[in-house]
Amino acid sequence: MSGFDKVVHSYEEAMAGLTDNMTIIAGGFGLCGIPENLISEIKHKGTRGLTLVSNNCGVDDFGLGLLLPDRQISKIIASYVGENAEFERQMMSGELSVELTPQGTLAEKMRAGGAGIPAFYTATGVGTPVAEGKDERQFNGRDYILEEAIVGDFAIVKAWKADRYGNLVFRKTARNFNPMAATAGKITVVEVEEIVEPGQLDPDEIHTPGIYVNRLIQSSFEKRIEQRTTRAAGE
Amino acid sequence: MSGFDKVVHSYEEAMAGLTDNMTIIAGGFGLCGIPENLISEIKHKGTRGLTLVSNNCGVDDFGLGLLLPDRQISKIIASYVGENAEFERQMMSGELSVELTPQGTLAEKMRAGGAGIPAFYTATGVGTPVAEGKDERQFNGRDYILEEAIVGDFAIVKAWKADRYGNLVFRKTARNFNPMAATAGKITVVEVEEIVEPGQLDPDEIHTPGIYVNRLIQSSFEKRIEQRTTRAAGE
Amino acid sequence: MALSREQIAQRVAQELQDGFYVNLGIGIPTLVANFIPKDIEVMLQSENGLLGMGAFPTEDEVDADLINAGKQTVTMAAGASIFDSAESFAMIRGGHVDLTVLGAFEVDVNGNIASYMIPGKLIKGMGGAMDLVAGADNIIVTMTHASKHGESKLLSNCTLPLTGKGCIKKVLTDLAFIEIKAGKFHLLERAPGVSVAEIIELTQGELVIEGDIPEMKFS
Amino acid sequence: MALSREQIAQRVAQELQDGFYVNLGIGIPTLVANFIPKDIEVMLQSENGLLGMGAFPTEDEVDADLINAGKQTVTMAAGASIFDSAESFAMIRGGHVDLTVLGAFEVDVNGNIASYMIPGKLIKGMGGAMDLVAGADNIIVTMTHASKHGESKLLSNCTLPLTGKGCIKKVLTDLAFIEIKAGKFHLLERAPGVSVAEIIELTQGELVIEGDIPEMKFS
Repeated sequence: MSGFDKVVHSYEEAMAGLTDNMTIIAGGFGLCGIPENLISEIKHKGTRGLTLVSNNCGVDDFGLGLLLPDRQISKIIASYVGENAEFERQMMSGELSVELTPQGTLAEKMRAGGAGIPAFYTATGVGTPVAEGKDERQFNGRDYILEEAIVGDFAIVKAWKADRYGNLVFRKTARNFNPMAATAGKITVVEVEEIVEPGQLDPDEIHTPGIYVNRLIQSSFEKRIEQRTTRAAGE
Repeated sequence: MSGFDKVVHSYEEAMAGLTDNMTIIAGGFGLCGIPENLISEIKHKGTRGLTLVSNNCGVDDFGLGLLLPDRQISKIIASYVGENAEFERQMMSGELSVELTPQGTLAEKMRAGGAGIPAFYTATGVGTPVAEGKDERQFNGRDYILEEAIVGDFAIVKAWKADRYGNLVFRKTARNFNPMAATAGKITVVEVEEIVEPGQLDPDEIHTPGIYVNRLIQSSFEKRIEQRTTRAAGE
Repeated sequence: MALSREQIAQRVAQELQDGFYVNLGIGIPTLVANFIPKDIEVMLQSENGLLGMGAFPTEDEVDADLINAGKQTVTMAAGASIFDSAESFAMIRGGHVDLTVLGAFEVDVNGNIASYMIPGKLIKGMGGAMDLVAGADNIIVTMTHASKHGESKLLSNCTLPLTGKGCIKKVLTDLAFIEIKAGKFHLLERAPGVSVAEIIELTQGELVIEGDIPEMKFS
Repeated sequence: MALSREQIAQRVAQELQDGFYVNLGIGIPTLVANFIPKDIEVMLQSENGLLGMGAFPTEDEVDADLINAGKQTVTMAAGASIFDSAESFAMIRGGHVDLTVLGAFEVDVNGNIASYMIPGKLIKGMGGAMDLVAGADNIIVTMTHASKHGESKLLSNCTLPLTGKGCIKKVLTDLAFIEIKAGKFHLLERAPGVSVAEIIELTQGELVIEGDIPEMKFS
């Protein structure tokens, strides 16, 4: 018996308990390191009225963009959006509310949410539309604004490898927002390429300790590339 | 030519520029993962009036305790101190000023110092002597106090391995406060057991990127154990 | 009869559940690790930066780079992870640890705890205790019910500087298991052979006794 | 004659120093990487979580898990490190990056920059730009001096929503290299063959001309 075995065997089980109007924090940057199958499950489930917290919102037919056609997202908190036409249409028509948040502030808000820090000061956004309605204060003669933490009902995360206890290792820049997202969900669901036994990952090399992970599922991934840039061999 | 080669070859060079009344942030927990040779160099140098930021202050004849006999420390910011008689004597007589800071708050203050976050809210210390003189504020009905970041003129750090560019890997619980200390020094000096060439450390396994490191020196370490607890073999 | 240190630890261990992440303070709390029920698994968090603390090492296994928050040499269990102290307290402050067990000098009816400082006498510091009591929802305080001189440690108001305010809900002493709710102590269980009268005698803060108070079981 | 995009990048590259950690924004700034002087080394930071960005990959090397902040597939240089986005912006916000180069729609005499939004037209978001301009001490903005319609982008007051306030000190346009100090633009260099008069004509904010203004050199 081990209460630490986080492995589930179906996507239905992975996203059980997700209901309308919840907040979901998603890892990924562009289409890199996104929890693509968990997103598909949300599409399949048809959950609506969602608040999504994610750096981007995918493209028309991949990633979080898949949740747009059925208008499942009512609000998105992101740093850079609009890589697709349907997103722009919904935003312009007011069907979709967008809260633009600087990328570093967004990452830190997720970290703060997981770390029990309700708010922090940052110079990012001072004197810009981002500062509107926020407390301002000086430290050592410089102006800063107060930014509050974000916590999600669910966090959806993509890692490379995990052990059954939910200890996670990310691969290259697919790490991005995933470790912070993992800490900030009341229920954190992680999909990975490979699951190994506890003890097989070097404790010094674990990026996210299993304490943050509630459910773990193994799958395969399309890993679509947004901007395929190459050089000629030998260049 | 590489401006990224951080390696220096003497402890004198490693601590060059340290002068009286500076603030030093030190990694280590108890005697584990402390920059023991850098501390010895500070003792040797005889620098005085120092403000030390470190979780602990060593023992009588090892670690930061070495800086006590010549009264080199005028103030220490720490979470747990007094493992030695001389410390207690200097504190009681007022020769040494002590600012007790909760361990998690101390770690976060160092991180904030390195991350350009001048202050953050935490529930730690609310209603205790730690809250005195600090701003209090409610978020979601709970009380929090405002804690400010710490930055050091120098940070002294002990890592396990490094490449010449200052990318660091720590070993087991000798990691502790070292990664945060590394980010929070205007000049960050790191001593390590082994230096390898750039490219020899897996980029996914680097704990501290070289951008935070100014000087790097290779040495050997005593690694004294404070509480040697063992079980009988086969138990 | 009053519980021994081991019996206190043993009773606390009954509160453990399979899959709990647990932080055990120095002293009696550390002993809890010796009484984890055989049919469950718990993972021990050590706030210097280790999740999945194992047994003490054999002489051959001793590693100066692997210690717990009490600065003792330890080992790692399978599935352990290492992290820095900021991450460790993110875990604690963020409420991710399921149970925290720690000692105290005093506790009061409002859930206040004093555990780190006796002005003029003991001023070594709070270590991680303030973060632990502020971060955890589920805390058990272990301590003797009264001082050697018979002075109660369960008070209407703590007299020593506080470690945390309004954060303690459960106290296990050598005499009783007590819950704190709505500004009062509530007696849940008594040590085998200890009478309710004895507990009342040694509890300075208001103590509610409802119905029959069962003896603790150690089977 | 006005500089080409490549020439702007080439002039910016002259500001690089051996050992600089540099963040290059999307567009012209990205081209700077092609003009790094042979005798120095710089390390490129990509804010999604990579320090030590290398060249584009060959077809065989393409890895969906390795992209830059522009979402392009890239490689890693020797000595590269990977980290999460919170760490990446800790690095940026904490002032550890030596030089940031980024584009803009407008810059004004007070060092304000507008680069992320045209109300009613372009509202895709600021990405990491606000963090970059708030975090760096040393920023070079690259842009065309004026719009296609001849409207100056160097203004007395930015008209678009700001990306950052009072943070820009250097601007390199297709016509001029300009420093911002004490509420004024100061002309440092002009593009080869471009007269001071032309620059004055296309600069709406107050421009200080002191002494002879040298031409940029590209040797």
